[in-house]
Amino acid sequence: MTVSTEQSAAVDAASLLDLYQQMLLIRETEKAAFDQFMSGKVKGTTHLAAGHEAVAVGASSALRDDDYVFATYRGHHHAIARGASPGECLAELMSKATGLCKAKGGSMHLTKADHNMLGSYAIVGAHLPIAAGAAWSAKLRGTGQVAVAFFGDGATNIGAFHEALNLASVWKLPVIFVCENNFYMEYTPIRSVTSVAHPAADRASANALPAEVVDGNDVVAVHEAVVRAAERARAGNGPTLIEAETYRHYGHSRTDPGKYRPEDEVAYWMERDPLRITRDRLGELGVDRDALEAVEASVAKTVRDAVEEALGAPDADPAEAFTDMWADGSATWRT
Amino acid sequence: MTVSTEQSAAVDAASLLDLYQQMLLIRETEKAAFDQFMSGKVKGTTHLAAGHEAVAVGASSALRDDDYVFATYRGHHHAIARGASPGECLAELMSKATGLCKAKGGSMHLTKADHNMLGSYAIVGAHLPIAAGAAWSAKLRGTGQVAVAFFGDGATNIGAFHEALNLASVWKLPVIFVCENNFYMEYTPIRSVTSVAHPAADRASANALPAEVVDGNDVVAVHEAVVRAAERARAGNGPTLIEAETYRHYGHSRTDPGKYRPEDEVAYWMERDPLRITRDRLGELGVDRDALEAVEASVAKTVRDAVEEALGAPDADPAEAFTDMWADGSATWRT
Amino acid sequence: MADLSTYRDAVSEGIAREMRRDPDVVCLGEDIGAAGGVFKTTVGLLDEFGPNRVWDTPISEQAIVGAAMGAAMTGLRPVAEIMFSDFLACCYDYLANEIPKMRYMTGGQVTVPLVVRTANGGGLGFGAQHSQAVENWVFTVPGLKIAAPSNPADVVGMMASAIRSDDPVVFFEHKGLFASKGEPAPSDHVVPLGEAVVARPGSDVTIAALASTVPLALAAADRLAADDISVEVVDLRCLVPLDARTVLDSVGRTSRLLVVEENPFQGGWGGTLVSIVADEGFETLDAPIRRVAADCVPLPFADALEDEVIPTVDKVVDAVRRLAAY
Amino acid sequence: MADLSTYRDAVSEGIAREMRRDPDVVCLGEDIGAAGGVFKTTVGLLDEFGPNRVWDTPISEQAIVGAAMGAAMTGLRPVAEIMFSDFLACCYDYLANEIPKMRYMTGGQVTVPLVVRTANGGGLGFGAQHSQAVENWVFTVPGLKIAAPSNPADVVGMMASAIRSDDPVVFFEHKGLFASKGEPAPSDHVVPLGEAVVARPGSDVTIAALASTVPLALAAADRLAADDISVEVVDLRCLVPLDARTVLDSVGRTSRLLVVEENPFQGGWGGTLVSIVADEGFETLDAPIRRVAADCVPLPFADALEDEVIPTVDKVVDAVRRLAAY
Ligand SMILES: Cc1ncc(C[n+]2csc(CCOP(=O)(O)OP(=O)(O)O)c2C)c(N)n1
Ligand SMILES: Cc1ncc(C[n+]2csc(CCOP(=O)(O)OP(=O)(O)O)c2C)c(N)n1
Ligand SMILES: [Mg+2]
Ligand SMILES: [Mg+2]
Repeated sequence: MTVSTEQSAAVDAASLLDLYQQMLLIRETEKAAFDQFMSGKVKGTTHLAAGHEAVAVGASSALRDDDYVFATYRGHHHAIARGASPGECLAELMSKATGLCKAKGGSMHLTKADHNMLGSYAIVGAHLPIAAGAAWSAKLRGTGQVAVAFFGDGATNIGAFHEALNLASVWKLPVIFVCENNFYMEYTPIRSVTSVAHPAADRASANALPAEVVDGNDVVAVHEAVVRAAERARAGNGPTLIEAETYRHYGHSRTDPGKYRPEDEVAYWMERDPLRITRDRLGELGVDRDALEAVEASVAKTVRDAVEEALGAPDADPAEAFTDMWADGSATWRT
Repeated sequence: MTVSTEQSAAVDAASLLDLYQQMLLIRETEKAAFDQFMSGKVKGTTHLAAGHEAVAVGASSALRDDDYVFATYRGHHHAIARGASPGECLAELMSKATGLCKAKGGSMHLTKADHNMLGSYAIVGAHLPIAAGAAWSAKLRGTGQVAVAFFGDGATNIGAFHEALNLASVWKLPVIFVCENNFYMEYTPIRSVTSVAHPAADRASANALPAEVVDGNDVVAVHEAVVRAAERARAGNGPTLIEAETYRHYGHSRTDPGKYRPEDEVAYWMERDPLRITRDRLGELGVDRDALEAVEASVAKTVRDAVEEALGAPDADPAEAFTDMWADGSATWRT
Repeated sequence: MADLSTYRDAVSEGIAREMRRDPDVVCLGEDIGAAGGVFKTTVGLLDEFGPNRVWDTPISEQAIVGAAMGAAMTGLRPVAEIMFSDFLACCYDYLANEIPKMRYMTGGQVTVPLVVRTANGGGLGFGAQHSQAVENWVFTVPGLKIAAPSNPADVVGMMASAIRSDDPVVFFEHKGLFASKGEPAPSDHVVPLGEAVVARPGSDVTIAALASTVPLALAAADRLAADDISVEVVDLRCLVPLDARTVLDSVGRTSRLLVVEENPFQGGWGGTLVSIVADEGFETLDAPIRRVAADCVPLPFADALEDEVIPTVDKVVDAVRRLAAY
Repeated sequence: MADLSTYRDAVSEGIAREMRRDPDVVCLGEDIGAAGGVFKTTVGLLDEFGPNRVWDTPISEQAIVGAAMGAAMTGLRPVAEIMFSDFLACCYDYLANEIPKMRYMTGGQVTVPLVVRTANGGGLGFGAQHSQAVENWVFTVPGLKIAAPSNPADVVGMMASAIRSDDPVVFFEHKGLFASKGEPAPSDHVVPLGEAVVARPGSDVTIAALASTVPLALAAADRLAADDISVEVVDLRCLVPLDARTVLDSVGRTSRLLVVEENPFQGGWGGTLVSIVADEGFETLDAPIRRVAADCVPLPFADALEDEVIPTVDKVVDAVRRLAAY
């Protein structure tokens, strides 16, 4: 396992500003999702990714458009980073007919298949073998595609994680396992139930995967790690494991205030907000306030419009409950 | 992971002769089981452990009588090493009322609970968390007992293996994981489906377990490794993983001739038959032919008598099919 | 009259009572300690009983239930929590192949006195992987006792029986009932497993219900009373042991049976119950036997869609009306 | 007349035919390659199609079925083998929570065209963990098609439909039937999923059977013919889609139904079928509906004990006699 300390290399202002805009779009969408949950427009539950933006945007920007992405129930950032619009995401949360999944999936299952964002999975760790299978398929079809599975620190203690890593390694599959280590499961710190310090990276050698621990709040560092991993994968050299250290700004889900996290710890990480880090670097690169404010204004408008769009959309049609179980569109199981 | 190369230390002739006798008892019982299978007296299937004797006897002789043992469907050697008689084992295989499990378990499920040999499990890897649970119980009850789980190389690629190792490590449980690496699953070599060279030992560091690779055909080497592990466990220092390299003399099960194994490989391992190795060492220790022959004669008689006893025992009573599902002895599920 | 208790609080109360009387009772599960459980059903246990009896686990369902099994085989009475019942699928080998078979296949050498508690059922908009009523999953496997209480007092009383049981018990706590209130359990309250109860007597139609569908059936019975249809509601309480006798006796009086179950129609437990009545109660029947169960699709996220799929009071009222008119 | 084919050979023949017509069909599983499968049901596939289409896997049931799912979502048609159906419990999350829900919960964005093949059932003395008939486990979950052929020609024809299906299919091959012989499948033989067949016409009693219980029912029908009891045997072939219509029509003629199933009575699929007939076929019934299923205990090792538990010709004959005499 290598811990990449190297300052993330130079990146030009224009592309960094673009990454910043994408991260900001996610942040503002998550804020909107939280507000709508509070106002009762979003039912069920949500797991917001505010704080994790650099992982999604850094990784996504390192991938080909046709690469496969698999996310968890905490997956809004990955859906948006792969091109889902804030409007169709929010509509899904608000049980609207225009939702990404026609309001049949909900917050935990955002999916944008036409962009090869192949789903958000709510059984911890279950998608890791599935992502390996997509990579196996890409290998067999010779497409050069890579599959990326994003998962949490808590997923590293479940059996499917081990099975997926071994299969990916022994079959040399073009898959990248990206752990978003935010140091907590739901309310319990990962270190209290895990035998090693780096829950993901310290497990890689057991299945002969190269591993990197990266600053998950540094969008450029994540981007570069994924570029390296994708190169290995496309060159036929098999899977890579990346552990990106980050932090969630909201609680685990719904209205959880996250009181189980020490204040100083929270403060430390708020200091290291990925948006702030990127803004600072943009400053160093000579991007002035006006440019930033222009971006911020346009993102704010996009999300405002998205909320309006979602609120105004028609509710999901109850009849949809009986469609699309089978490939023929029906849900008939007997004569 | 350490590979213990050190010549196994001196052991006195008397105790080594005793270990030899136990191994021979297992070998002869397995031969009898095979003959009875061939003659149609044993139904279903058997997975014989001939070749693995040194693992069972070496480990068992390092344990306290009240320590817990969990084995696999290939478990005759562990049942006998923990004090099950060849007669009650063979009776079980022959569907007799006097069988260890009243003929309700069969070859794959030999259990001798009054000796804390807590079962043979036929779902690969499933017993590893169970053994961890027995160790957890011993720790909570403060008994100083250790739990030992024996499993095959193939079990190291299943999720339960990873979950058990993490839990045992993080809870510092007094459990010893002993892999009987015989280099094959059923008919497929373990190396062809495993990402690392030592399927068990190379996985230990992922959960911060100390690991040793030992010569599984050297009964003294196994004994000493388990002594060290048991000391660690009883001292409250947690689990240990031991990978004992060995080889099966029969095929995987039933009448499998094992043709998928190269002849020279088989020859190499037959040279290293644990009984032969022990006999040679006994010679070096000055034990003469007569002493050996005396042991061999008594074991032969024991097993001959066991076969007679089993053949002569009454068949299992069909009414037993409806007993002992519930603790009250009944099998009633409704009014 | 004592204050009402919530179903949610009854869970921790029921566990605490048993932990007080028996030091061998230990709890393990995800976030059950300091956090008091994600459904707040283990609040106070860590404080009262300490870290040696209340263990937070990693996200390792196989290790949780497997370890509970090993501990149960060696002198403890573990109470394992699987956070959402949907996740029983992640440790199903233990529920299907290990725990229920251990005693039988060892010829009675070993007992496995454990409880697997889990939050079951839908109606909260948690979507396809966090809303299922899966009591039918474990009902397919002989060797497990299956408890599913419908009210706070039964939660306490059945928890006592489950933890004291020398047989393995899967204990379903219904998510939709956590906030519901009822009479608190008297001290030393014990409800034996396998005894159904007539929750409301009636003469025209028998409804057999379990857990969440009991309040549903009672609400329907109220509405139907208005049009002079008298409904008898049987709360099964357990699927194993299954108190078929109480249902057969009730149908003997009403000659009409409706089974209301939250699990899907295909493979739902109601099928087994109906098959018993269609055989042993055949001569008492004056009408077809009907089932109101979840439709055979995954559970959709949107409330309006989920209501289409799971049993509702309207669906029960309609089904009873048609049966009574038959 | 062509030579008879074994059920065992029909499995590899059925897979090979589809692999020839569609290069996207790939196989994975434990010991399926060089070894040709532990039941010898994949013999010849590695030789004919090579290592890029026939993959030996580690003992990782979750990875096997999970990888098959990912491959199915991205353009392939994987055929995954789970060696013994008991081991479906080790990957049950994929069968219960992932595969059957993916299409529905994405609003139809994704299809999962895969087949999970597995050796099912008992009668061979393999004991509690290697003998179960577990078709009821997957029957509890909407979203899976379930095929369980009873003869070699159906194995080939239903395998063709299963592999060509754009929906996930669990394909049960019965261990007890592998050595059985029957007419070989004609070329291009395709049996649609969800069409039951009357395997033997009769007028007194209908037996609904599946896989291993079809030959059992036919043998019983032969014996009963001797005492002038005319039995109609319906081979369901699939549990999903369930061809209830064919059973209802048959009961319409015979007015008596016996369901013979190898899975346990509690939670067995027969309960669901009975509940359909006890509702929609109620008026056609002249006798109680009965089920011959496995008793509700784990499967014991000894043959004499196992025969006590699982359906036998004697038990079927006896049950039909009592129904006919009712
Ligand atoms: C198999 C399984 N067990 C438990 C849960 C309940 N659960 C949902 S999220 C979560 C915490 C996961 O933590 P982590 O993997 O670190 O992801 P994070 O939420 O921190 O992003 C748990 C325990 C689940 N969804 N699946
Ligand atoms: C979960 C599971 N998958 C597959 C099997 C079928 N099976 C029985 S033994 C075996 C090979 C196990 O190999 P290994 O662990 O090396 O043990 P060995 O037989 O060599 O002692 C397999 C695949 C099983 N019993 N359980
Ligand atoms: Mg986390
Ligand atoms: Mg092996």
